[in-house]
Amino acid sequence: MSTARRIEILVDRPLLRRVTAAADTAGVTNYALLPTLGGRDGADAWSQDQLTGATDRILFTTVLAADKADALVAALTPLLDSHDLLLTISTVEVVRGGRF
Amino acid sequence: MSTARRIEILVDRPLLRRVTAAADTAGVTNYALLPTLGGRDGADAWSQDQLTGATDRILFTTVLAADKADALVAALTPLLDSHDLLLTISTVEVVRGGRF
Amino acid sequence: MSTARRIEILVDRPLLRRVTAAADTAGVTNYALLPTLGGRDGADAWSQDQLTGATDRILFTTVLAADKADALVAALTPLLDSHDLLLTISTVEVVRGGRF
Amino acid sequence: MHSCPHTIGCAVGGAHNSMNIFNALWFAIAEFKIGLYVRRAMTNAAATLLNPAILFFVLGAIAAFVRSDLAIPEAVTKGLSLYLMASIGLKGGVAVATAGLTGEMFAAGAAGLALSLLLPVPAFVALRRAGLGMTDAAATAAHYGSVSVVTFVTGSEVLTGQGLAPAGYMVAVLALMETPAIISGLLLARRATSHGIATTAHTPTHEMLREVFANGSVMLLVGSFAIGAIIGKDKFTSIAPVFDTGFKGILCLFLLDMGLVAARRLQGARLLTPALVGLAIALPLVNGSIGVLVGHAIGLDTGSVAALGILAGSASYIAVPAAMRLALPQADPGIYLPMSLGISFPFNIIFGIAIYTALAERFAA
Amino acid sequence: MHSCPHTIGCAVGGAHNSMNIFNALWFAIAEFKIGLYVRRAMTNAAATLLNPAILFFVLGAIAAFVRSDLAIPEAVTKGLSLYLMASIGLKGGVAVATAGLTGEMFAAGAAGLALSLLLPVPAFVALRRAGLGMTDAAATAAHYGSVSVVTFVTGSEVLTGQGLAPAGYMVAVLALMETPAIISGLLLARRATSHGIATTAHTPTHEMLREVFANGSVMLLVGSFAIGAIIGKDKFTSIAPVFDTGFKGILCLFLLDMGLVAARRLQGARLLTPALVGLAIALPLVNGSIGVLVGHAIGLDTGSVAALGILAGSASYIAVPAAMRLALPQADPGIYLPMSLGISFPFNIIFGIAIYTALAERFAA
Amino acid sequence: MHSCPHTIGCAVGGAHNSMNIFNALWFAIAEFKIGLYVRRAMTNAAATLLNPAILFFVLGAIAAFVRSDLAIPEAVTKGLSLYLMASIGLKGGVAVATAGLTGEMFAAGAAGLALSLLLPVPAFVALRRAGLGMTDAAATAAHYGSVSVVTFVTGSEVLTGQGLAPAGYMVAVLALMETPAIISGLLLARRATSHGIATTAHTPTHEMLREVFANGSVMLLVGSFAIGAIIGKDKFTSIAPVFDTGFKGILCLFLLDMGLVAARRLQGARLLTPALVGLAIALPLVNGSIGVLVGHAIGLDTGSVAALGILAGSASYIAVPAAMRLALPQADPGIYLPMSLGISFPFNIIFGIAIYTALAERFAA
Ligand SMILES: Nc1ncnc2c1ncn2[C@@H]1O[C@H](COP(=O)(O)O)[C@@H](O)[C@H]1O
Ligand SMILES: Nc1ncnc2c1ncn2[C@@H]1O[C@H](COP(=O)(O)O)[C@@H](O)[C@H]1O
Ligand SMILES: Nc1ncnc2c1ncn2[C@@H]1O[C@H](COP(=O)(O)O)[C@@H](O)[C@H]1O
Ligand code: NA
Ligand code: NA
Ligand code: NA
Repeated sequence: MSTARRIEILVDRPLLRRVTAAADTAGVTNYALLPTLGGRDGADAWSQDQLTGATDRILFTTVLAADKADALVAALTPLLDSHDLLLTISTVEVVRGGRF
Repeated sequence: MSTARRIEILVDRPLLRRVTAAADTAGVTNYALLPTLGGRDGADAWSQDQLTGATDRILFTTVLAADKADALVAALTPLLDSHDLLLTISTVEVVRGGRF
Repeated sequence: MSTARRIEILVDRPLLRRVTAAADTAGVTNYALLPTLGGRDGADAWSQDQLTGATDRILFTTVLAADKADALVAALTPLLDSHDLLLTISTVEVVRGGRF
Repeated sequence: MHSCPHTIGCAVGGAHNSMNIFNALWFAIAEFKIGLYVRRAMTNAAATLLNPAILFFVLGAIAAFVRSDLAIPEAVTKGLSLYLMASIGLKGGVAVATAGLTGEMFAAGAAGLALSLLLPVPAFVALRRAGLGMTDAAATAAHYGSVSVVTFVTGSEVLTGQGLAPAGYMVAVLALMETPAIISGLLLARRATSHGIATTAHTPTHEMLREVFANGSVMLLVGSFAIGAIIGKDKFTSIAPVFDTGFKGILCLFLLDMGLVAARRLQGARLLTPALVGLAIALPLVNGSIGVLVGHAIGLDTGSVAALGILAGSASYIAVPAAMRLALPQADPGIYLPMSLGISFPFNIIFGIAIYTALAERFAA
Repeated sequence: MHSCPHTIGCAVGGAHNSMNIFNALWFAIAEFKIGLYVRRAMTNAAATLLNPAILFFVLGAIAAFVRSDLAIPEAVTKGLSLYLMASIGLKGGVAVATAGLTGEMFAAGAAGLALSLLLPVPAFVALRRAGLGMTDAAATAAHYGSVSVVTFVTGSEVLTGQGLAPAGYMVAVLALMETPAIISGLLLARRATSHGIATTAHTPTHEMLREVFANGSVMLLVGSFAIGAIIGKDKFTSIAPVFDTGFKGILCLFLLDMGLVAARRLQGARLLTPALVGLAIALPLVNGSIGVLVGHAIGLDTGSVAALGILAGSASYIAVPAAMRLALPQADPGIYLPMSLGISFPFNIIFGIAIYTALAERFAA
Repeated sequence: MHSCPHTIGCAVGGAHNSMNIFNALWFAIAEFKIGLYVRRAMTNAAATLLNPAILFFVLGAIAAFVRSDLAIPEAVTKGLSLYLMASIGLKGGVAVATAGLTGEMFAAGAAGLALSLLLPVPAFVALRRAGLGMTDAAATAAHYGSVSVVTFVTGSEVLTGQGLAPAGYMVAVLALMETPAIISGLLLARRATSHGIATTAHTPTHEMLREVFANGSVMLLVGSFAIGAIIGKDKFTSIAPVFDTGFKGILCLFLLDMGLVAARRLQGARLLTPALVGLAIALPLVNGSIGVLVGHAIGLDTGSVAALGILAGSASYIAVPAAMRLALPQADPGIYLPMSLGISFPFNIIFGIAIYTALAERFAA
């Protein structure tokens, strides 16, 4: 067993391409995208929205080594600021962590 | 960076309104709802169930400051008891945590 | 409150039955399956894929006591090796943890 | 071709593994023999079983029992069920626009309301005798007071194919019968509570009322019915290719899925005792017979009498389960869903519709 | 039957709670009275309201306002909208293949392009006056320059039902009008930025260009149009049962969902002022009238004039919102979505189509 | 209009970037010239390319190559594919009910079984020569032994349009050919394992057997076929509006999606060498020719000969990939999916169907 970082970002669907591009830049080649049904963000309710695509959000999630995590956060910072996104980091144990 | 709490509750779809109402009560205005495909809960298998709506479950998830987390847990406690729900709390680091 | 382990495995849909069978073996009777929209895994992009079923992945997630967690990891180890899956473990606080 | 009933019999038999299947069969056969209408029911059942929609239902059940990975996406299932409701709502409304308001219509509505409110009571007593606790018995009884849209839809198709199309207003009766049983179920559970045996969750009353009156399927049925009544036969022709001509084909696809759903629900069932399996067949038969009797008593036409029997005999799997999950969380879905969806629903599709129709014809004769 | 407009009026009224509804109504009524075409518009509106598709829209809105749990899965909604686009694209292409290329077609295309590019400018000024910030005003203005596919589709159905089928090439005009307004909106926002008031996100230009030109709905509309033009009338007959005969019925189901979506969007709105509500009705009326004038000026047939009015009067809720979310993240979707989807869209469906048609007929007379 | 083949050529060419496209084209052209049936194939291909369903396939591919955000929800894709299977199953069964059991039917079934079992062997040898490891070669070979439902469906449409409708029992042959190739692929991989080169995952045998025999698409095809055979022509008429009249239109929507899927699969491909690209075209041509030869040898009618060629030439993307993921996890989906879905599938849709048909006609002449 070894430890790794788990990063999650709840991202507007129109911005998804920019988040995955940032992952590319940071050399992050493992991630998973989870769908959401909706939620609230301050005053606004948002929802799964395949029709307009505007209020749909996707949970970008990745498990990666600490140094990669730093690189990803750095690559994403401009986007986090301009589009007001929240990024969370937690530490997890990994079984079969040989790859980290 | 700062730390925050992440709370998750796996909730029956018919109860969802009551969970979000509890979030309102606790002043929690940021949350995301994730769909599930199914699972097991003791003896019962449950599944995504848009037809009857009865066995569908949704993952309510929120990232919030520690004091808000306590308020949310308090607001949810009656529901956790009456409907036998499980609530998990973990600590996460947050980038752009100015809002907490 | 008490603490518990949260285990997550991102599993290819064709392997799902084998993962839930391992859960049965380990006596794990509570788990939830979350859908994914897609992602990347090294060189390969994968996606929600109801048509061929081959590249669809599902997030198996469970919250359980530490000893059960060890049993589940043990039951899953052969599959993790043969099918190159990643398993993450984290520690969470549980409200209404009487059941653990 | 005659192997089909056998096939489904084996398939269903394969499911309640450790349960006493003979017990269940005994109930079925005993009930089946009551009355003089056995032969007609048999003929009807054979005709029913050659209906493509029913055959797709059987195919779905078989696929589930051999643990095939055949699966229809939930979104598609839901979409098809909305289509079916809009379609029968519209057709019912158009029929009423053509026929005008009649006294029969109000009599049928009142009868439906009364059946939905009252049928849970004897069901509750029987379920208690079969060993269920107060809350489980109340929740399950509510299912049998309410109705199954798909059973009604399939029954209408079968009746129409036999020249016994039920009156258009029966769709409104269907909508009326969806939710009153929820109230009865909750009252039964509360009565139990006041005896200190069970506790209902503190669901706000306005939540429950919305669940009951703004229920999605009720809104869609009533709304489409109203639209059908407003636009009438002429304007309906432009949308008839989708809502009328396509109906039987879509029903096939939907029943394929319902076969999968019903059989999988039965496979997961671990809490069903032989007595409960028996009741999941006996309650439809008794309620359906009561429905036929009432329909005959208030003077409906034969098709509508059969339809009221089908409604009374059917058990809800849409409005009621979600309401029970909300208001009676102690009630175990592992009991009421396998009973209503896993046993009573297929029983009604394969045998019940034919039986209630035969009974209605016998009264008419 | 005449209670329908009232019903939706109440329902919509029930939503902007604290907003000054009289203000909004005043706008509507004042505009409504302008000109001599009021009576014709009223007759058209009554006919529109007896259209089953519109009635389903009203049903969806009512269900949302009584907070029913009626819901159509997103995947089904998306599937239906793709079907509608493929269908109108094909039918437009087939019509053009039959009629051949005409000068009118290019004139209409150029007019559509110009309208999409220019209409955001006065809208921007009006929205600024109504109190919106630079970025919100620019983003919202872009919506009103672009078009709503469903409004066009519904309008075509209504026009065809009145013997005023628009020309086939209007589908191409629809596709042309989808995205230029996005560019106008961004230019308006950038001009604002250079004054130091707002900042646009650093979206790479090639991202934006793809958003604009490889937009999914534009590709599908143009592609289906091309396919229709290639295969022509004869080969279309084999797929006509799905893309033509089924169209009106599918439109009913889709508008049921759009009623839910529009009304829910309005319920969540907290940022709308009376002035914005008024503009969400006034902008369609003004833009729609401009569209009719332009269409008349370039010599289109009456149906196509009405269609250009409907296009100009409609507000996007597909291509534009996603582009704005990407390129102008500071613009609040809580403003532009309730305005375009929650108010302008239902207004156009229920009243606008009838008004622009009446205006087009008056010019033709 | 003649620019369409060119368009898709460029689009596909745009994808395998760094691969040697000339190599691939050489293969295609060389094969294409063999035999005297070139001209007929060209005419057929032109006719094929004016088929609306094929044009929608091309549209989907173009949208993917310009990186449009056009997307069809997975649930809808799955729903449409289930519809297509139910529809061809039913129609095949009805045709067999009308024609009765014939010796040809069993000969065709046996031929299909043999082809599915044996075709992976030469494919395995060729793939090894092209540089693939044991496991990848075995997994990929299995795909080419099995069949593509959509290629068959599209081919049937094209053949029917040319007055060469294949016999109804060919649907049963399709179902028979789905899974035996999986067993061949696993045996090839195991033989490799016993030489110590690759290891197969310890998948329980009963898991594999269910994968093979209770496979969802096989169940649905066989089940619908049986239902069609049971109900016969008369009872089919009531569901024909959905399962027959609507078929071609639905196929258009499905192929639009398949164009997107195939092209996106090719775009993501990084592991394809020129030799593999060549094989992804050569294997269909060789297998398809073998299929035609075998069909002719056992004396089938021309349409069925062509259909057997289409089946043999097609490559699975439903039953096999999921089975390989389970049983041969070391095999890289980045090889077998781009080959079968990204190259062979579009090649067959656009050229292969026309070629196998021309070959079948030549033999018949
Ligand atoms: N347990 C997990 N929880 C969340 N994400 C995961 C998990 N396992 C894998 N992933 C995500 O999926 C990506 C690909 O997984 P893998 O191919 O197994 O390395 C990982 O980089 C993570 O982003
Ligand atoms: N990384 C994350 N993981 C889980 N939930 C998240 C994450 N980011 C945001 N959320 C949820 O989405 C809500 C809204 O996000 P935001 O609008 O970015 O604050 C948050 O309050 C969380 O509940
Ligand atoms: N907050 C949560 N986050 C992730 N998974 C959860 C959560 N709550 C419940 N689950 C999963 O769902 C299963 C069933 O939940 P329960 O029936 O409430 O014990 C648990 O064992 C977990 O695997
Ligand atoms: Na009932
Ligand atoms: Na406009
Ligand atoms: Na093959």
